[in-house]
Amino acid sequence: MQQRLDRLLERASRHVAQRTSRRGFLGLFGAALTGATLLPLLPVSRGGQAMAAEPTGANAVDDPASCDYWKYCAIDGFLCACCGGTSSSCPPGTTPSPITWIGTCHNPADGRDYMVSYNDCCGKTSCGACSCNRNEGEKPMYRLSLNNDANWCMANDNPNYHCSVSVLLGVAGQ
Amino acid sequence: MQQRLDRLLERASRHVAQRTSRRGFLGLFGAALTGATLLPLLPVSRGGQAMAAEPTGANAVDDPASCDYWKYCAIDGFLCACCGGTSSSCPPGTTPSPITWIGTCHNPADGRDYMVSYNDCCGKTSCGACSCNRNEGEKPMYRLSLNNDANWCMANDNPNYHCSVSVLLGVAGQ
Amino acid sequence: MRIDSFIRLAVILLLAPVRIALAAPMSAPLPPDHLSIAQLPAPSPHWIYVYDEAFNNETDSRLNLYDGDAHRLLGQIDTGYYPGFSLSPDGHTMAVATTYWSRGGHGQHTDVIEFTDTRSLSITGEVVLAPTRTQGPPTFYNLSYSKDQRFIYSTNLTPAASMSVIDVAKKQVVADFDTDGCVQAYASLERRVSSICENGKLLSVTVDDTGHEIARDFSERFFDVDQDPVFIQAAPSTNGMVFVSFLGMVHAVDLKTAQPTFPTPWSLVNAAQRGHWRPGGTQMIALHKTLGTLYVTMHQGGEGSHKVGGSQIWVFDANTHRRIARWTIDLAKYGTAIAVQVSQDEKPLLFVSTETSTLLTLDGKTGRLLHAEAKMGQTPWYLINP
Amino acid sequence: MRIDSFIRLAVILLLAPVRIALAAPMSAPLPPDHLSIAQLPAPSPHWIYVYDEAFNNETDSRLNLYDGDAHRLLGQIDTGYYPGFSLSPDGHTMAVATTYWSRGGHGQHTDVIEFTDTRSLSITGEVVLAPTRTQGPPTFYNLSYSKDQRFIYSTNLTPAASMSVIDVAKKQVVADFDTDGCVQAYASLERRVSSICENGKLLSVTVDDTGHEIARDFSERFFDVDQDPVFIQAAPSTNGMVFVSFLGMVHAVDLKTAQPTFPTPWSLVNAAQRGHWRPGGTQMIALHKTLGTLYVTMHQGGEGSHKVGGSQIWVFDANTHRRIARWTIDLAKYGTAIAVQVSQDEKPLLFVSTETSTLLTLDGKTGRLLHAEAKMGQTPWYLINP
Repeated sequence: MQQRLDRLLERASRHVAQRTSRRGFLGLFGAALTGATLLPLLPVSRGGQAMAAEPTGANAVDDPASCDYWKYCAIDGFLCACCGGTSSSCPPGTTPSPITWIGTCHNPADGRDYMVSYNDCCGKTSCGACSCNRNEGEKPMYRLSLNNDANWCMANDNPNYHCSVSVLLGVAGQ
Repeated sequence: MQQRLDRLLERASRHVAQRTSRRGFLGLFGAALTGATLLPLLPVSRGGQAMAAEPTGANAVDDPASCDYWKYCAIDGFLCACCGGTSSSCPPGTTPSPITWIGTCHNPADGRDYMVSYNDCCGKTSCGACSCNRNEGEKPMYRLSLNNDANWCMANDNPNYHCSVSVLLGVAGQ
Repeated sequence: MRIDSFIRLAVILLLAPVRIALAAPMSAPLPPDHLSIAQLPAPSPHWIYVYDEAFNNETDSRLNLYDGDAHRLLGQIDTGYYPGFSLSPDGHTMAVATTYWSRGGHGQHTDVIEFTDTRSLSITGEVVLAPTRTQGPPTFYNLSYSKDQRFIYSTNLTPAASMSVIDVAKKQVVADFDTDGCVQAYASLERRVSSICENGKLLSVTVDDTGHEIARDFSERFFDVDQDPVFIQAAPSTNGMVFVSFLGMVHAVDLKTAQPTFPTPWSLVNAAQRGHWRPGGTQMIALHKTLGTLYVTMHQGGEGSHKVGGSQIWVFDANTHRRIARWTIDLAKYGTAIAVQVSQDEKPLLFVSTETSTLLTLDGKTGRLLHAEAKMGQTPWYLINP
Repeated sequence: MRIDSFIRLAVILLLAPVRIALAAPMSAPLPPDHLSIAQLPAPSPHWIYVYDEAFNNETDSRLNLYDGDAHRLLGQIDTGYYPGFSLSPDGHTMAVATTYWSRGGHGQHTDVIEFTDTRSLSITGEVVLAPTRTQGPPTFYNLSYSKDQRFIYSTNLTPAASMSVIDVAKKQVVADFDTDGCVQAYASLERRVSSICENGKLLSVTVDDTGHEIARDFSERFFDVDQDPVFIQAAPSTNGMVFVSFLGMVHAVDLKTAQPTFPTPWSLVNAAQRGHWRPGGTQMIALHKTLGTLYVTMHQGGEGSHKVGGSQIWVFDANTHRRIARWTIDLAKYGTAIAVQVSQDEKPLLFVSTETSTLLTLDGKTGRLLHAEAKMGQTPWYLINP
């Protein structure tokens, strides 16, 4: 299965690379750069939102089953951590999307900003648990790689959306 | 369309008549007799339920968009009167079921008991409005003609359940 | 049965003297009901299609047709999974582009446009598409009839963006063209369709009698994607479209001209409000085309809050750019306003759907709340005029 | 980026001294995550399948697999429309009989049994049925594996009642037989299946190695359909099944004998309670087979209230017929108890789903509330042990 995932991700990256120049689609790595250009706006607003979120639970920012979890700053959908998966694994019987949207989230534990890939998990109908919609740095669908409204299961064999995971890619801007 | 309905009802009645003796399925007219044997139990319990229902609205018993409407004493599902139909008509674009379950309801306005046929309206997904479950005289699925759990769209070209109507057949026991 | 009737009568006499007094025991029995299928009444501008994404059961989305005067549902169009929708210019057909599976939510999937007669709510036909249809947020521009009603432009996203052209009479796909990463389908003139691009421009493609591309042009850049992007949820205007940005700038687009032109943008907010009061939700603006009244769902929030629904509806004269009114949503009762639409007649109704799945009907001129309809599905994210 | 980092650090230092004190700014960055697919942990008797009818979106029903110890969802099996379900005797396969359409909820419909591997929650195969499958209330007996796991009995209702026999290895329908109007499929012995009839009897049919009927017999009449019918939602016991009636009589059925036999019925209620306290809901009884503990959702109500959920759970020793306990449901918090199931281990958990879609986990011996899981779908009407 892991082999298959790797192949899917590789295929997706190649696909993105082929098309980036022509139609301006910013994929996995293109989005990292785009995210970087947004950083000047982020510290103040992010700080404001983090404080607003605190009343919902002191440890919510560290709880993958909470919408306030720090890695979820641009997620939109059902949290796979509430659906039989974890913050970065899909529930049994579902398949991760090879294409993703990207966020840049601040980790309060080490003070760093991280690039996060939000993959959808696909192949079963809506999980329905832990609906979560956060939109830090999220953009409308014409900037697709930063958009969380599109069904990112669109390129899967089965494009049925089940839930979403957050996958840490690395420190932003490095 | 009316011709088609008549044909469907006729076909269903014949179908029932053919099978009644063998497998004990009590259809449209069989159920009328069965309902009659239940009457001795009904006045007290029905009176009790009517009084319990009164707080929900003085005119609810006369309002086809209310679950307390007198004709709905054995209905189970979404009220078509809330879905674009009326108490006895299906919403646009749906098709009534030719087979039904039967109830016997007391009309407080004239003091009479009436036989009521509950038809499902079929062909679109769940209406979702005015969910209503009343079970006066309702029986488990082995007494099918008095059962409101079965999908009565089962014999339609499209067995997708949308909502339910109540159709007055006549005074009970006559 | 006779004895039984006596017992029942006795019980009624003993327990329920009021009921028996109201009743007419010797009256004729009620006649049998006649089982039938309801017909839609004559169309009214005060009808509204409420799109319910049914987010917890997303394969079962639907359009609920609701009568804003009678305050009742008129019927339902099943719309499958992540649909696009477009109403034919003559108003008689609702085209729904959607995805179905051979086994509910698994097995083989098929993308298809289904045509529903808006006078009977029955499906009259379909066109099967390549399985590349855009599955995005609900807007009225994932799919679009050409203005002459001859074609339908159907957007694709794989994630490459393209458009398929469907011949309405032939009920078949007749052409496809790439859209250079631009999304949505805003129809104008007879045979032109525009899309919105990552570079802040519109791409406009014109097709010929066979549906094939004969011209394409990029407009000037009319907004800044990085600093203040516009929502794709635009409102149609007399001359084209109106977009609003995350920070509350109004970008009108004139599509009656040979190339799209852009009147000077104006702001919904003053300097003090900018960045603090923002439009937000799933359908944040509605425009009354002839009266020129613009309604916007507004909330207080910062960066990243652009999907938060409105605590207020701000009302503007789109011609003078002046704010006419601010109407407050009862948040405790209904939650925030996520979608807004206005009827296009002279006595407009403003429809507002909320995060608690309530559909509010307001007087479009005074803001008076006329009706609150609870339980309009799970997630009523978009509102469409009939 | 450097300048930017300094600004951010400054903001953090100024505004959030607590956060920076907790942080280790010179620590190594977090490593990248590894995207994967979760595996199910080792099976536990404390798992439970929660059937969600999704009544407002009935084409999208599902089984949610829930861990009663960890208090979390483990995964989901999509079950389509009005499904039947049966777990293979070895526990490795959940068979789901359901209906799908070529176009969501319209177009051609197909009845099918799908097989899901309970260790991976992936579908491993299917058998297409005639489009006559029972679409009734959710019970564990619309579909039933034969005890030797060679066949599946699949009930039909058109409204004529019959049964289809599916060869599990061949994955095909091998036989059909009429059931004389009797419904449900209670498997017993190696190859016998019983149904419950309008005359108050059981019809038992035995099939041969090819799945064809070789014998049928009606039992004696064991309940009175007119005066006090039994619910079809029965609980499996060591020797057969336990049924409960509308008025609270317990009818055990011994299916280990050559013909079904019926121990003397006993009552859940005393004379004063009879007719006033009743079982009710969508799954009103659960039985711990080895401990012999019977749990019943009970409410106060009259004729016609048999689908009202329980305000209390009554607990009985099914061997001595004595009531052991009454546990009250917090109606203000959870609403009535509509379905109940008990794990079959020595430290049983009692699962209770409520009309507000909450799944309660109780200690099966003491009734102590261990956990309340809100939002278990729309309409969690039935609970199945793994």
